[in-house]
Formats: sequence, structure tokens, C-alpha cells
Amino acid sequence: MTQAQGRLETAAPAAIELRAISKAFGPVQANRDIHLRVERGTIHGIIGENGAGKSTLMSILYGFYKPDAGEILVGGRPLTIADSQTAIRAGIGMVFQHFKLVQNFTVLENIILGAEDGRLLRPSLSKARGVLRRLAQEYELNVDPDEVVENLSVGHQQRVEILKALYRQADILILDEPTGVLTPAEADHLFRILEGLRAEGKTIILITHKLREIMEITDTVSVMRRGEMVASVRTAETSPEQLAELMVGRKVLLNVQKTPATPGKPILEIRGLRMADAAGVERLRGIDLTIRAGEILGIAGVSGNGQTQLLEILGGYPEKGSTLSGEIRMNGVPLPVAGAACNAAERRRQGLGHIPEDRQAEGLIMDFAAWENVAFGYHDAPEYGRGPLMDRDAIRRDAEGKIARFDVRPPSCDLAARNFSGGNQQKIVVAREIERNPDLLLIGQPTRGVDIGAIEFIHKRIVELRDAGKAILLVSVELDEIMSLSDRIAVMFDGRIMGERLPGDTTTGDLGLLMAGVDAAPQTQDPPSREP
Amino acid sequence: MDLNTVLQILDSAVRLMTPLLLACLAGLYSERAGVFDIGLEGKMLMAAFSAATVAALTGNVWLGAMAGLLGALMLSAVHGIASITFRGNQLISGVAINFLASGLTVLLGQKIFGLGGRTPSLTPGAELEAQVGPFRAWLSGIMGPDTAGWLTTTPRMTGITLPFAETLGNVPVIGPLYAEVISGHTILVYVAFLMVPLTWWVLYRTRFGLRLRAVGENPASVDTAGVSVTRLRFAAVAIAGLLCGLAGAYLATGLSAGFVKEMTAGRGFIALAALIFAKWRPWGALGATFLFGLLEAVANRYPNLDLGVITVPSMFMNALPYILTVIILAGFVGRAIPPRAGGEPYVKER
Amino acid sequence: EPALIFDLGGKFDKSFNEAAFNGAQRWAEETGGTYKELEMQSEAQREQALRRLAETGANPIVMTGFAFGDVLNQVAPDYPDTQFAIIDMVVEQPNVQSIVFTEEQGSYLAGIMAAQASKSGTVGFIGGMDIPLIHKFECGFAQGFKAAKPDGRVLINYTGTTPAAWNDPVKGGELAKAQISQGADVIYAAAGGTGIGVLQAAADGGILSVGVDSNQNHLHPGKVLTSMVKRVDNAVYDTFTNGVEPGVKVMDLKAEGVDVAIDDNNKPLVTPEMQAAVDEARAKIASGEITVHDYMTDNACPVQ
Amino acid sequence: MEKMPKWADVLLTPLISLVLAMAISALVILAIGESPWEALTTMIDGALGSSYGWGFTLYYATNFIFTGLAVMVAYHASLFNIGGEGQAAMGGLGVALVLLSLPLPHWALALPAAMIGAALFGAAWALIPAWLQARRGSHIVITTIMFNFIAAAALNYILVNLLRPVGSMDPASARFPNETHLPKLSDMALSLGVEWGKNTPVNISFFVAVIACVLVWLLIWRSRLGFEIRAFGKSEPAALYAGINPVRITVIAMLISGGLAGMMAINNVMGEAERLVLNAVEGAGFIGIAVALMGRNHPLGVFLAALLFGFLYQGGGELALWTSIPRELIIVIQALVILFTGALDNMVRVPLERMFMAMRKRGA
Ligand SMILES: Nc1ncnc2c1ncn2[C@@H]1O[C@H](COP(=O)(O)OP(=O)(O)OP(=O)(O)O)[C@@H](O)[C@H]1O
Ligand SMILES: Nc1ncnc2c1ncn2[C@@H]1O[C@H](COP(=O)(O)OP(=O)(O)OP(=O)(O)O)[C@@H](O)[C@H]1O
Ligand SMILES: [Mg+2]
Ligand SMILES: [Mg+2]
Repeated sequence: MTQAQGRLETAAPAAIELRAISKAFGPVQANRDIHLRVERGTIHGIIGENGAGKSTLMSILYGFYKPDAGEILVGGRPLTIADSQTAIRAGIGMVFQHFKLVQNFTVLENIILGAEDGRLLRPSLSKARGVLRRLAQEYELNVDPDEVVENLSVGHQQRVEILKALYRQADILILDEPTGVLTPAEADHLFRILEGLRAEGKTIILITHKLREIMEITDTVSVMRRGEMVASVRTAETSPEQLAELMVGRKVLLNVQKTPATPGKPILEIRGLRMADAAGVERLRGIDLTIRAGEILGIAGVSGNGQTQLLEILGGYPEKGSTLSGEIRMNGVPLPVAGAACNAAERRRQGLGHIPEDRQAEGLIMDFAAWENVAFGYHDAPEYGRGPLMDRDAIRRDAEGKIARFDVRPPSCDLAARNFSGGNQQKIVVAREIERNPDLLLIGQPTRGVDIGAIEFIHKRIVELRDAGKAILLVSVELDEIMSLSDRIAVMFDGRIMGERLPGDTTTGDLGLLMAGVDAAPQTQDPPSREP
Repeated sequence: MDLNTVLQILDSAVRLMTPLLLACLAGLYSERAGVFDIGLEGKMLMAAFSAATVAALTGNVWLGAMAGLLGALMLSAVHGIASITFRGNQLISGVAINFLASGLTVLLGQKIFGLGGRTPSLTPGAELEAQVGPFRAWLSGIMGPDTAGWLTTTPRMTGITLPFAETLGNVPVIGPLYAEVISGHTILVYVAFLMVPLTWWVLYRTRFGLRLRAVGENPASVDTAGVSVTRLRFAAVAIAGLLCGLAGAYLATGLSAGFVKEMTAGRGFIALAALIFAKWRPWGALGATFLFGLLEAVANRYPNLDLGVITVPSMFMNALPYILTVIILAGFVGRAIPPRAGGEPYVKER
Repeated sequence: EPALIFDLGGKFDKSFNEAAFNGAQRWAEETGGTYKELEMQSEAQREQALRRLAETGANPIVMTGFAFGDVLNQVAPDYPDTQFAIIDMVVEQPNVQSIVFTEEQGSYLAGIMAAQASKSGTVGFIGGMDIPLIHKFECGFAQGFKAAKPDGRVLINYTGTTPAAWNDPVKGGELAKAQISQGADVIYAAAGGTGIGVLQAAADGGILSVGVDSNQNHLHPGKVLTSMVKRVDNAVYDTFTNGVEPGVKVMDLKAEGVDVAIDDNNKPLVTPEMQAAVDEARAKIASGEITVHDYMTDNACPVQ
Repeated sequence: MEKMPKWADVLLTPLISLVLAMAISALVILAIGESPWEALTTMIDGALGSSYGWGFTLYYATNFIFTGLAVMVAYHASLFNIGGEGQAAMGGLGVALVLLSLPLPHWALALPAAMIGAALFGAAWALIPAWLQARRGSHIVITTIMFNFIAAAALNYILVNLLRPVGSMDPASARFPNETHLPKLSDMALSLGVEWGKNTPVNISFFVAVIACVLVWLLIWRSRLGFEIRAFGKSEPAALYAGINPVRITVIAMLISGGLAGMMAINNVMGEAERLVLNAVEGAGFIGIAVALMGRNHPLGVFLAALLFGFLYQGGGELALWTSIPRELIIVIQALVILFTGALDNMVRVPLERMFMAMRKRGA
């Protein structure tokens, strides 16, 4: 294909070779005529925008999806991978982007599932226990084999997935965005393991969005764009800028342009906010935060440390059955933290906007048309209707404007949200929330699953809102995004604010330590600084 | 209430709970594998009809029982094809199966026997003989009159007296308990009770059970482990069919002697409620169905419960199991968490 | 051409619809005539069926079941030339004959027999759906039984409150077993399809049972003490043969409208004393010396 | 972007499913030794061949419109209301109590009063399952089934012991006063000088049902409440995010649903029987499920599906009246219609989608 690929070819049979793979989901062409060659004993990176088709390609390799066309060679021999069983037998293991674990099974049960040794469980379990102990020592992958998976942290769940693959004696290990859920330290640990595996002669395919990781660990890298494989090159012979350009198809500005903040009066004040979920587990252990008009407060942290709960509580819909205490004030007015008065609709009336973390599950009704989604959450607004009835024309006019201003593609009001691409779905949510001109905007993972071009656009609009004197609370797991967008950074760990930093005064390493619960600069920790 | 009364009520409860228990375990297999099943009622009815029909035509209850299993299995296949293969709505499929059974049984019954959907009574007599006669004659031609006669004179299940029931009967408390309550039921009662530990063992001690539970919690985990979700779910639905088949056969050939239209009378729904009450666990199923059986037995024994101040009318006593179900579901036994993938067809590609 | 309409239970209900069907069949066989028959599918069809039959010229039109009463009252005046007969209900119209049965009298005789046959002094009654009509059977039975055994005991159960109560032999059997365990040794079932389970359980349990409506003695020869027969077949047969005489026709003991069935199947069970007691009671009822209370008149039963 | 045109989705798929269901039904009829063709003609003739047949078809359809709408409204909130049977039965009680206790001089007054009674009782019977679902997570499918049984028991008790006139054998209430009798469609036609549907039970409730279709359409697709119901039904987390209270919506949707089911009583109890009889609902609550599903949960679809089931009911009734085919055949046909249009939907839809995709590819 490309010149780069030509140079990769060697005499020995490749561990994996894909030829002319295509796959469509209904009208969506997820993979188109893909060729890929991965050499034995190497780490091969795959990058590409969201929706580029990376996961689909790997799922085909693993027998989860069947390709519409194309051929797969494993170890030089053609193989029809009809199901995952075939892939496993061929020595392929995969750690999915969304883990495929049975939440209420123990680690051990999850490991042997599908790889049992006989009809009875007991022998399989005891054998697996032994193997697990050996693997744990060999690769520093410690997990309690008898712990129920839902009680494990995400990082540990990932370990279980890796152990599952190793238990099945995988020679070729596919990892789909493994570091998205890890702290920098955990990610480093994972990379050490991967290097160890490579040293043993195993082959690894690593999907990631993070160019830094590609440069750090891979031997070769392939770039996908809109379902096609646009390049395969040796990592040593390329650069992040070149990769980014290959990914998006044009030059990208990786930095946000913004002027220094001019914070005004406090908009949101949180004091001693505590929350225990329905099971009684403390998710927030005393949060103190202040956000002022005209500033962006970024909250960094590995997901699962209480950010979701914080956003939900502020958004007015704390988890069912949870117990809450503490104080929240908006524009100086105390807000109810629990009970019937604590309601998302009421919060919106008080001037709150909210771009939720999970747009597909929360921010949109996937089966509703775009125009209906523009009214979603504001369907009670007086301009959207008369009395109990809604005014479709008014809403549609409004929606058309928003769609045009936010360059949603295709610019169709009647298309169901499900049929927009992820980035455009996110634009609908962002348009709806930002154009309401809220005093306080909560943003969770604004650019998750959004292509680089749209990221630029969304970032610009967030900064504009700040410059209009609004307060913004930004939660993101992407450190780069936090660093470039925030005026002030708070790091959450285990339901607490571990510390606050100014973007100019900190490094990713420093933040990474905080995210792991280690405070390298204790002087700022106690009490948490409330004044900017 | 003396000991004897208690024993009689318990004895009755055991009989009444047996079809519930079998149906409940049927639901358990199906729902543990992620396929909801409100068609238990229909499958039981179909099984009761098939069992009674074949027993009436052949004079052999074991052939009848086989037919019962087949009848229920057929409806299971419909449910499987609708909800697994074609990923249809499992509730709707269940509703359709209930209608189908209720119509087909009468239609076929009327066609075969012309008794308005009833089968002949399975007690030796002229009505039965008219049906069995030709079959016996035909069989005699093949294997001789003795064998044929022997094969065609067990139209319904009879109770089994367990060993030592007589001798132990004199031991206080335990003796009568053994002799009255435990001994003397038809074989399917013992099968039903043995199904409880067996189900527990299959579910928690075998590879099949592990996979079954996994497919009801997260089918993708099973799929990516290289095991077929479809095959597992079909197996579970088939087992559910077999158990419903036993329940139906017991109703028509064990507890009563013949089929009467709509004879399941809502037991499938009670079994479903018991399943939720049992939180989808085998031993829980035993406890829940025993409770329902006991309630009905008590209501039978005390049709107008005289509480001194007021007399509870029989209509209330008859509705008691339903009222109690609602009260139980209202969460007085804690929230029951169904299998997480329950009710959802497994869809890989949209 | 005469016509017969069955109530919702359908003509094979093993009960009075079936008896009506048998009467019509007998007429057809004996006279070689033909008749129209209809089975109800829903409440709304009652009127439809009546009118359709009347318009096609059927005459007389016989219908079974009290549920037709209300509709017939509306329809009959519209077809003054058509003759109607309704069983189990009184409808006062010039072209309607109302045929009612004194089930309490037949049940009374069954009670007498049960009292004679019972050794334990305890007998049982199992009704289907808990409605007044069935209480009429219950009350007559209890009166007869108590008349013969004043200190005896009658156990009473009803199967349920939904139409399913007519079709639950399992429950019927279980109720019978519960009564047996309380000492009942004769059980009277007035419960449609549910009764099949009662008779079965009684036969299995080695006690006697009493059938209802049709002669059910043959179901378990030697184990069914008797059946309280309601000669709906005779009523239909008579109407088909002789036409309708407007007014109320009471099919009581005297008119052989109700009786206890004694045939080859239960002969051995009927002792001479029993036969004598029944005959005596029958005569006394016929002569008016004994009046059996009808539950329907005041919703109450003098004995309990 | 859509896989196939909307008309194919809402019309073609159910139509093909229906044809399949009918084909299997024909096989069943053959299996019991009867002629499917004769059966079909008897049904069509009996149900649609005369104004008389139409009168009954429309009467049954009216029942099914109400119960179908009831299932539909709940379904949009993703609640599966199997309790239409009990709710409609309770609606009947509401109608009877209103008409027997209030001195209403004219049907024009009696109708709204009875509607309120019917809706209130039906809604009340749906309230407890709704509340239990919303608050306690008790599965509404099970609780509504239980409430059907409980309603039957309660109604039996009330009819036999409280509402039955003394001396009547019939477990039924007294007749409603003559002034409250609803005008029949045949009377209305007659006053226009047309002889139509003489002696058929279809009455003014049919128009109420049609109006109910329009109102439900307005509710679901044009009102803020409907927006909330649909949003909640599609995604509970999203509803929470938008400030839609799940308990409130669950309860409201079920109240409306139960109210609609209860309103059926103005047709069968007030319009037809003119008194409350035991088991007056006769399974219409369950048919409502099929009607809603076949009607793709849209009022227009519900209306059409109710007509179809009205046809099946009346045609099937005629079948059983005039041929030797047992009436249970109708139940089998209904089951097959539910199975094919409801549960085996994808069997037809997926190949159709493929066909349309292939056509589009070729066209493009
Ligand atoms: N199961 C599915 N059914 C239908 N469409 C799908 C399915 N899985 C993926 N797609 C579509 O296929 C395309 C490629 O998706 P895929 O998940 O492979 O992308 P990706 O490169 O892994 O993206 P991400 O970075 O978000 O993981 C997208 O448009 C997606 O919407
Ligand atoms: N005890 C059982 N009862 C009913 N069905 C069963 C039982 N055990 C297995 N099955 C069915 O048979 C299928 C094959 O099961 P089995 O465990 O023999 O798989 P296998 O051929 O050994 O495959 P693998 O290599 O994955 O272990 C299962 O998926 C299940 O559907
Ligand atoms: Mg992916
Ligand atoms: Mg194996």
C-alpha cells in the first residue's frame, strides 16, 4: 500500500496479517479494505479518531464480529475466525475497551469461564488458582482470586482481563485503549508488563489515542481514518505531529488559545459535601470547592474517584438511595442537596447547564430526533410551547439555529440522535447547554469520543462562555485537556480533593501523583486552598 | 390444630407446591440464562394436555409423560426462536404462548375426543377403554396380548409408598411425618424435590452452570470466551420446557386424572412470582413454592377463617396467594435483583 | 325448526348445557327432526344470537342459563310470534316460558342419601365459583343431611372467584382430600369441570361422592353414591316436542325435574333403608309436608 | 441513514407478519379438518358483510381501542401493563356505582359522570402496581397480573354480596336507569333516516374511543407530559439528568393507562349490558396488549389494530355460531397474530431491511 508498509515486510511469516478486510454495520462502513501486518515479538500501535474502526477491526480479529470480506492469516497460515473460540485456539487474546467480565462472579470464575477443563468446576478452579499464582508472580499482576469483580477497581478489572488472556496462553495480545482508565503510574506498570511479554516473544497490538504512549512503547504503528488504514510505519521514523496529521487528515492545533482568567464573585460554593451510595460506600468524603464567575475549574482524576457522583449531585440527580450531607450554594443561594426539591429541572431554572459525562446514556435520547433533543431538559421552557402543549415549530426553529451555529453534520433536524456520529452528537448537547447561557456550566468529559476538529471547536466555545463571565466546572480524565483548558486544577482521589494546582505551576507528573493519591507538595494540601 | 391436621395440611401443601416448584425451577433456568419467561403457564397447560391425551390414547402414563415433555418443548422452541434467534420481545412471546396453549389445547382436544376440550378421565372405565382399546389391539398384534395389556393399563401415576413407611409410622412425630407427608406421593413429586439440589449443583458446580449464569449476567463475556450464547440460551429454554412438561404431566396425570381446559388456573404466574420471591435461587424456589402451597392448603382447610371477631370470607381466602404475592413483592423480603441481562436479547451488531 | 342456545360454558360442560344438548339430541333422534344450536362466545352475543335465531324463523327458541334473562326480557317483545323458553330464570313475557328447577329439592334428597351412607357423620360440599346459584345446591344438601343426621357436620368449600373455578380439577381434588382428612366420607360436588377432580379424589380416597346435573354415576362405578340430576334434557325435549306454554314451569321433584339418579352403577350402594328414606322424603316434599328452603329467596340458609 | 422507509416499517412489516399469522392459522384450520376458505368467508361475511356485522365489529373494536390505548400509554413509559383486564373490570364497578347511586336525568349527563367513575376506578387499580414499581422496584408485570386476580375476587364479592338485587340468581347489578342508557349508533342512524346496524351494541362510546385516540396522540406527541413519558421510557438515566422524576412519571403514566382501560366500561357495561355482570371484560384487557403492539404504539395504529381484532372477534364469533369450528380457534388466531407481529417482528423486518439496503445500493 504505502511506501512505509513496504519497508516493514520481512521474510519470516507475520504473527498476524489482515488482507482486504471490510465490515459494515448497516449503513455504516466501519472497516474498508484494511491491510495490516504485525511481526512476531513486536508491539504494534494502532491510532485513529473515535469511530475510525479500530475496535471493529480488532473484534474481527478476535472473532467477535464476522468480516464482510477479506482474509486473515495467523502465523502465515490463512484462518477463518468464525468465533472467539477459534481466535483463542489460534493464540489470540483480547482486552476489550469495555471489559467483558461478569460483575458478580469472582476473579477465578471469570478467568476460567469458557476455558474450563471438564464438566465439573472444582478441578478447573483449583488448577486456575495455581496458574494464577504463577502468572501473578511472573508479571506482577496481583489480584485476589476470590474477590468478586464488581468490588475491584477499574485497574484491577483490567488485570483480570489480561490474566484471562494469559491463562488461555495467548501469544498475540490485543489491548483496546487500556490506559484510558489508568493513572499514569498504573499505565507505566502496564507498559512494563507489555515489555516483559514482548521479551518473551509475544506479539502485542495496542490501541490508544495517546500519541505519547505510541512513541514510548510501540515498535510500529498504524493509523486509521474513517474506516481505512491510511499508514503503517516504524515508530522510530515518525513524529507525533505527523501521526496527528495522518489521523485527522489536516494540520491540527493541539493547544487551546485563551487569555488569562479574570475571576469575579463566587458562583458555586461547596462545603463539606459527603455522599454514601445505596450500598453505604462513601463516594465523596468532604468536598470543598469554590468556582468564580469567569473561570474554568478543571477536575482531574482517574475515573471512579467520585467525579461522576459530584457532577450528578450538582446536576440535581444524586444516585438513588444515596445519603448526602454538606452545603452547596449557587449565586449565594443555598441549594437543597437531597429530597424532592433537589431536582435537575429546578437546577436548570436557577441557571445551571450540564454537559453530562455520558452523552448517549444521559445527555440525549438516542431515538429522539435532533430537534427533540434540543428541547430535552428544557421542554418546560415557556418559549417551547403554550400551556401543556409543546410548540413544535418554535422548537424546530430554535434547533435549526443551534445546528447551524454549531456546524452539526448532517444539518438535519429530523434525524434521530442515534444516527449522528459521536462528535456531532456531542455538538448537539454542547449547543443545547451553552446557548442557554447558564451561570454555571458543568462539563463532564467534553471531548470523549470526539474527533480532533470538533475538540478544537468545543474548547473554543467553552472559553468564550468563560470570557462572558460564567463559571465552568470541567471534569475530564484527559490530563492534556485539563492542563490546557483550566484556569485552576483540582485533583480528585477517592472522594476527596487531593490538592489544587495552577496549570502554570504544575506538570503532568505532579498531577499524576495526586491522581494516584500521593501528595508530593503537602504544603498546599491542608486545608485545601479555597481562594484562587 | 392437632398434629394430624398439621400433617394433612403439610401433605396437601407438598402436592400443591410440586407443579409450582417444577415451573419455578423452569423459570429459574430460563431467566438465569437471561430469557424471561411469562409463558410458563402456557407450557404447563400444553404439557398437561399432551400428557393426558397420549395417556388416554395409549393407556400408558409414561408415554403420556413423554408427550407432555414434547408438548412443552415445542412451545419452548417457539419462545427460543422468537426471543433468541429473532431477538423478539420476550414478554410478548410469552403472552402469545399463553394464548396459543389455551386455544390449541381445546381445539385439538375437541378434534381428538369431542368432549369439549376435556380428555377422557384417566381412570379405568368405559370412557377410557373406548380410546385405549384400538391401541391395545394393535399392540397385541405386535407384542402379544400379555405385554400389550401390561403396557396399556397404567393410565395415571400412582403414589409410591416409601420403604419403612409402615414400620416407622409408629415412631412419634417423625413416623407420621414420614408416612403421611413424605411417603405416598407420585414419582414426580420426588423428582421435583430432587431437582432442587440438582439444580443447585448444576448451577454452582458445573461448567454448564457457570456459563449459564454468566450468559444471564453478561452474554458478551460468554461470547468473547468463545462459548455460543445462542446455544446456551436455547439449552436453558429447553430445560425450562422439560421442567414445565413435568409440571404439566403431574397436573394432568398425577394430581388429577385427565385434562380439563384451562386447568393450570394461573399456577404459571404464581410460579413466576415465587421465582422473584426466591431471588432466582434453587433453595429459595423450594421455600417460596412451599409457602404458596401451604397458603393454598390452609385456605382449603379453613375456607372461612374464623378469627373470632370477624370471619374472613372465602373470596378473600381464595385471593390470598395473590395478595400475598403483591405484599412480598412490595419488598418485605428485600429487593430482588434479576439477572442483569434478563429480558434483553443479545445483540452484537445494531 | 326449534333452536337451542347454550350459555358461555359451552355444550360440553358436563353440566346443564350438556344435559340440554342431550335432550335436543334425543328429540332429534326420536323425531328425525333437525334443530339449530348456538354456543355463546361473549356477553354481547347473547342478544345477537337471540335476534338472529328469531329472524331466521326458528321456533321455539330454548336457552340455558340465568344470564339470558336480562336480554330475553328486552328481545322477546320484539318477536311476538316467536316462542322462547329460558332455563334457570324467570322472565315474565307473554311469549316466554320460564323453566326453573328446584335444585334444593334434589340436593335435599342427595343430603338424605349422604346422611344414610355416611359413617363418620361428616360430609362435604364443594362448590365451583362462589355465586348464589351454587349456594342453592349447598343449602338443599345441608337441609337434607341435617334432617337425617341433626348432629352431623357439613364441610363447605368453594373453588374460587374467577371463571377458572369451574375448570380446576386439581384444586377440586385437593379440596376433596382436605375434606376427607377432616372425616368427610361423602362429598357432593357442584363445580363443573372442577367436580371431575372431586369425584376422582373421592374415588381414590375410598369414600363416596355425589355428582351433579347430569348422571355422573358412571364416572366411577360403585364409588359415586348418586348424582343430583337436573332434567334439563327433559325440559328441552318437552319444549321441542310440545312447544312453549307461556308462564313459569317449575320442574320440581313432582314433575321429575330434579331427582337423585339410581342406576346399575350405584345400585350396590343404595341400601333398602336408604331407598326408603329417599322415597319417604320425596313423597313428603311432593305432598308439601316438607318444604325445602330455597337459598335464593332470602340469601340465607336455615341450617349450617 | 435509516435502514428502510417509514412506510415499510409501519405498514409493510406488520402486514407481512399478519399474512404469515393467517397462513399458519389456515394450517391449523386444515389440521382440525375444516376448510380455511370457508372459515375466511364466514368471518368476513359475518363481520364486514352487513351493517349488522359492522355494528358488532365496531362494538368490540371500541373495547379494544380503550385497552389498546391503555397498554400503549404505559408502553411509552416502558411499563408493560398486563393489568388492563383488572383495570377494565374495576372501571365497570365505577360505572355501576355512579349510575346506580346518582340520579342522572339524561345520558348526556350520565356519560361524563360514568366516564369519570370508570377512569377513577381503573386508575386506582393501576396506582398500587405503579407505586410499587416506582418505589419498590416490584416488577409491574407480576403485580398487574396479581391485580387481575384480585380484581376478579373483589368484584365477585361485591356483585354477589353488595350489588346483586335480592332474589336475583344472577350475580349482576341491577339495571341502570333507563335515562342513562347510551344512544346506539343504530338509533343515531335511524334519526338521520338511515337504517344501519339494527340491534347491534355499538354505541356512542365508539366516538368517545375515537376522541380518546386523538387525545392520546396529543398527549404523547404534542404535550410536555408526553415528551417526559417518552423520554423516560427510552432512557431512565437521561430522564433523571433532565429532571424528570421517575416516580412521578411512572405513576402518572400508569394512572392514565389504568384510566383508559377503565373507560372501556362505558362501552361494555354502560353501553351494551346496561348493568354490571360478572366477568364483563372477557379478555379485552389482554387483547389490548396485542392491539397496542400491532398498532406500533401509535393511536392510529391502535385504532386500525382494534378494528382488526374487532373483526377477528366478531368474525370468529360468527364462525363458532354457524360452523362446527370451536371458538377456541379465535384464541389461536389471536395468539399467532401476537406472535408474528409482536415477537417474531424481526423475522420479517430484518430481511426487509436487507432488501431495501440492497435496493438503495443498486439505486445509488
Ligand atoms: N455493534 C455495532 N453496531 C453498529 N455500528 C457499530 C457497532 N460497533 C461500531 N459501530 C460503528 O462502527 C464505526 C467504527 O466503530 P469502532 O468502535 O470500531 O471505532 P473505534 O475506532 O474503536 O472508536 P473508539 O475510539 O471510539 O473506540 C462507528 O461508526 C460505530 O458507530
Ligand atoms: N448438563 C447439561 N444440560 C443441558 N445442556 C447441556 C449440559 N451440558 C452442556 N449442555 C449444552 O451442550 C453444549 C455443549 O456443552 P459442552 O460443555 O459439552 O461443550 P464442549 O463441546 O465441551 O465445548 P467447549 O470446548 O467449549 O467446552 C453447551 O453449550 C450446552 O448448550
Ligand atoms: Mg474502540
Ligand atoms: Mg469441552
